[in-house]
Amino acid sequence: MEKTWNFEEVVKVKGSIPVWHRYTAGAAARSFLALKERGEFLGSRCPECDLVYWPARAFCERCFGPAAEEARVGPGGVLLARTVVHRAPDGRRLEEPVRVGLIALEGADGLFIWKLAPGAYEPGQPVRPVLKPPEERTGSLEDILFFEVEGA
Amino acid sequence: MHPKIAVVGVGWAGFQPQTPGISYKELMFEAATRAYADAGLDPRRDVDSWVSASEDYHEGTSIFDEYIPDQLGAALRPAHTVAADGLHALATGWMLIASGVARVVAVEAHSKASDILSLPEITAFALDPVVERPLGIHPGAIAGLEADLAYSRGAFTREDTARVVVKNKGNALKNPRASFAARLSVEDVLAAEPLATPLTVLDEAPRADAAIVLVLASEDVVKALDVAPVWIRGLGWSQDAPSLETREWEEAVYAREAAKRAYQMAAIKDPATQLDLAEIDDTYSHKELLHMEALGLAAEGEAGYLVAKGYADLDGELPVNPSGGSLGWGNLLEATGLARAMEVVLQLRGEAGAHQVEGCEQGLAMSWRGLPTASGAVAIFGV
Amino acid sequence: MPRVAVVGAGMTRFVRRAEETGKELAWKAAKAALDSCELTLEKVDAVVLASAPDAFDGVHMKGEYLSDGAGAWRKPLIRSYVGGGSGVFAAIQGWYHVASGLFDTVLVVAEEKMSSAQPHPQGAFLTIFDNMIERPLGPNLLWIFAMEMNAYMTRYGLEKKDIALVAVKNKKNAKDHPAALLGGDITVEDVLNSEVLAWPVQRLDVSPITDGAVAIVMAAEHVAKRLTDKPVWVAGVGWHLDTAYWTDRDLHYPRYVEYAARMAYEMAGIREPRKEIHVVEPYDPFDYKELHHLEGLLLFPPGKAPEAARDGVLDRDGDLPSCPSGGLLGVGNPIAAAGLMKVAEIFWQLRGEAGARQVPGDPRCGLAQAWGDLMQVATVMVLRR
Amino acid sequence: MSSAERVVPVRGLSDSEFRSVPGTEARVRAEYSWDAGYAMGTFLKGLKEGKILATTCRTCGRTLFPPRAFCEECFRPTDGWKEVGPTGHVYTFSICYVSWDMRRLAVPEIPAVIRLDGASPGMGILHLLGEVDPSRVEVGMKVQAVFRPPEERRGAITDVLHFRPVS
Repeated sequence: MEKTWNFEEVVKVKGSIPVWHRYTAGAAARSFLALKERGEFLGSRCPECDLVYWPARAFCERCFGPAAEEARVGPGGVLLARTVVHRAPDGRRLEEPVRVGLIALEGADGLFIWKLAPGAYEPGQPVRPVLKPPEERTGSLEDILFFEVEGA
Repeated sequence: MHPKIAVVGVGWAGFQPQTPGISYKELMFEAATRAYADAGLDPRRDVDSWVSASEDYHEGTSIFDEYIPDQLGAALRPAHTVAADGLHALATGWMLIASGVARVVAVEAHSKASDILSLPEITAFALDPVVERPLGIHPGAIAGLEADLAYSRGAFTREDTARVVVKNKGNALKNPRASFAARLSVEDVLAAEPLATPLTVLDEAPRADAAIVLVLASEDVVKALDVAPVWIRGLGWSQDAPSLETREWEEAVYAREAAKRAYQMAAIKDPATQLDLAEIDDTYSHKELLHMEALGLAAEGEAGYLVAKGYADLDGELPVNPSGGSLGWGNLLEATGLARAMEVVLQLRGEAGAHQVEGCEQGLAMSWRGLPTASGAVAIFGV
Repeated sequence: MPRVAVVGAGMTRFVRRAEETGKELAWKAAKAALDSCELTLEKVDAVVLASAPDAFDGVHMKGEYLSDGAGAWRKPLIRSYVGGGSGVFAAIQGWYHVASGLFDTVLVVAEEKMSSAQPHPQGAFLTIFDNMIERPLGPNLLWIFAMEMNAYMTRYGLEKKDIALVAVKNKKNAKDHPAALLGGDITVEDVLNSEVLAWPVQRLDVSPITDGAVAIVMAAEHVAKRLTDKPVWVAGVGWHLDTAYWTDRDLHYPRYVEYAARMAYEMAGIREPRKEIHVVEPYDPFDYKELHHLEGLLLFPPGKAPEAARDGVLDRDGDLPSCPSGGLLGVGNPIAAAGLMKVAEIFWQLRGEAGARQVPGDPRCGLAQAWGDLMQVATVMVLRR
Repeated sequence: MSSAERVVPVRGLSDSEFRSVPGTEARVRAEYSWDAGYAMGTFLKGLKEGKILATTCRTCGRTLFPPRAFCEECFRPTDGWKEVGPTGHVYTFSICYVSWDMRRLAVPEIPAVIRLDGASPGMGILHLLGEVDPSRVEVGMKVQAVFRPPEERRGAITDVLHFRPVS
């Protein structure tokens, strides 16, 4: 069978996956509510492995036991790495690049990636979050506007 | 003692940024036709089982396994897909034969990335919906942070990673399948358009289309065939925490764990001396260096130095990505690992052409499942 | 071939909209399965995972996302995928992981969170159709079932009431299942009077959208014997995938089920399946599918399974109990999890641990089967005590 | 231990709870432009010209429909093209009262598998029936393709509006 040699005659068919989604937060809900209601970073701890997760989790990925104990973390932390992203989520070039940091929140065992305020950053700097005003918070991570250098 | 299982046929199609006028089915058919011809087998008579690697959102079709059988000769046969990399499919094929349920298995993976209009958004759709996606950034940021962390802790330098790009795109000049071959300097890479600092667009493998089929057979079948078998000596796959929060950021743990299993199976104690070549993930330039260390091809903190002094060059002590790697022939999504496996097989057969590594007897293929995962697989081949 | 056993099983309740995330559902089931055989995660060598389309949970590369919930932190994990057939295939995958000699103990997890998909989970099914010549017609998943059911009824001269008995039986059986979403007493008339969705398919012919997870533990013989004095052995496995060109197939008979069954029977040394299999869990997302599958499994001649339903042969205390769990129609249909639930049910039945659902007669051999794609794939596992 | 002890609880939510508990929503842009390829591309272009095309395999002698570039039985490339239809018969059908996202339809749709005259026995295609009273549709009914007017055709399966009974 002959392949198409004429580029003008190439047929393409457009389509999509036209569903959208609603996701429950599960155990992380308590972190989001604490953020919204009290501006707190409330994670959870696995008593077996002594690991503190933020946002909170139902289970410990390592020992598979429950990670149900409440544990307060942050809100400050240390910046481990940073990047300036020059692409929008859809891949287009950004006019104003976005700064993002890899942050070790105080008291948490994992790391957290979030936006950084404009400016120059060096690894090792202490950073702290800036939250939305209480009345604008929705109970999601988006209640955190960005992190900025401590004392800035 | 593990059973002896060999690759007895390879076939490919595509390896272009676009494959216009050819559907994914036709691309698969072309690769499968070549692989069966290479093995001297008739799929309708001689192949017992099929494994294909695919992900729904890369195809734009839910339950994509529906559409794999016909063009592989697998209609009304024991065929299934794995939502995984081609090397996981290869491992699955190995297990099917080792378990005794099949003697000949065809393994397929493909990329029709050029059909996808919204790939960065789809990649970001793999992030945790409540904990990670609200950040709303291009997934390349994860690679940028990882590279920045490596530089700031002194694992290797920005120039070291640029040298990976120069090496791989240079090797690609000798590989007719590599669409992104180029002669570049370190300065060219550093001066390129930024993607997510410190990485530039040249540090990232561009996407491409291809289909790859490998035919595996048990030892008794191999004896009856007129082929030069390449034996699968080791297999391993693993993943670190899927969450960005709790995975290890300084080391490619998935590669280390996968390699540990593969080396044990292949009785490899000192990979850097026992392997003659390695085709390893270089979807981002810094990943090749992290992967070299995790795979034990370089000591911790030495991968950058070794690449700089030519150790991993095509004519170096341990050629790494002599084919040009993904930086040379493209990011093939789920097919990337199988493309690496095919490269190693061709090398061990002595059929790699201009990028042939002289006198090789044992080689490694390694894949990473791409952003945002911490998941990978390793296969060791030998003659 | 080396002997591989199922040594433990656990599952979540099946619910319509789980508050738990998909990871949490997977964790709960996996933990329950490990606890059931007093195993800790560190003793697990590898994990296999099944879950139907990513478009349900709404996560690309769902297998990677779910891996920590499935217990695969720094362990080998592969997610196999054959649509609705995935649940039983996961157990087959667990089998070949162990039978290959590569792993001794494997955790098999199946998860589905269909409720995430909006505006309706059925929307995800639009995208299973051919992207060139079917999706532009706006197809509904019900179309293909309805057309297959019609082809089946037309070929064998069956009536809706012959088929509705299956829905009645399964919902009744599910009353005894602690995980069930939809157990209850309904009548054939209730089915026949329920809302017509896509004739001949009516509301009560169909299993519901469900969230849930199921897990089993599989082990090599030397490990299995240490873990339990009641291992349930995998006697045979089979799977077949038919052509994607489903409109070219005769829909009244599922030949791919027959081929998969023959593969499993040959491995299990079964010559007379109707006599040698004592309890069966055929895939029943729709009531007619159970009958269709019983025929494909060579347990009844083509077109004759409805008679068996009518004569009570398929009842829990009948000669060949079919879906004693309550099946997808009664317990619920979180796609991949529902398939693995069938393997778990056979495991419990053969160990005599099915409680109020226990079939009489001390069954020694059972079969679980799932089905999926465009009426195209069958996965079969034969288990023996 | 009874099986009940291995069933662990989860919390099922009502629809309103489901929408009010903490969580997120996402509408991913998952868009594609699939290469139809040389077999399906030729078929779609044929529709624009009012033709229904099938491919042929010289080895098994079958006329394959929907058309493909390969014969899945013989595992070889197909050899040529043959026009089939526009008449055929209904192999099976449904009368569907709900849309793909489960909304109730005002007018039911009648999807059917139509086996086209000229294709090998058993070869059919999914499409809709039209210009027919749903109660009169039956298996085996002779039908024919109704094309859109030439100026409305786009080289898509929807260039065939539906199949209607042959009068």
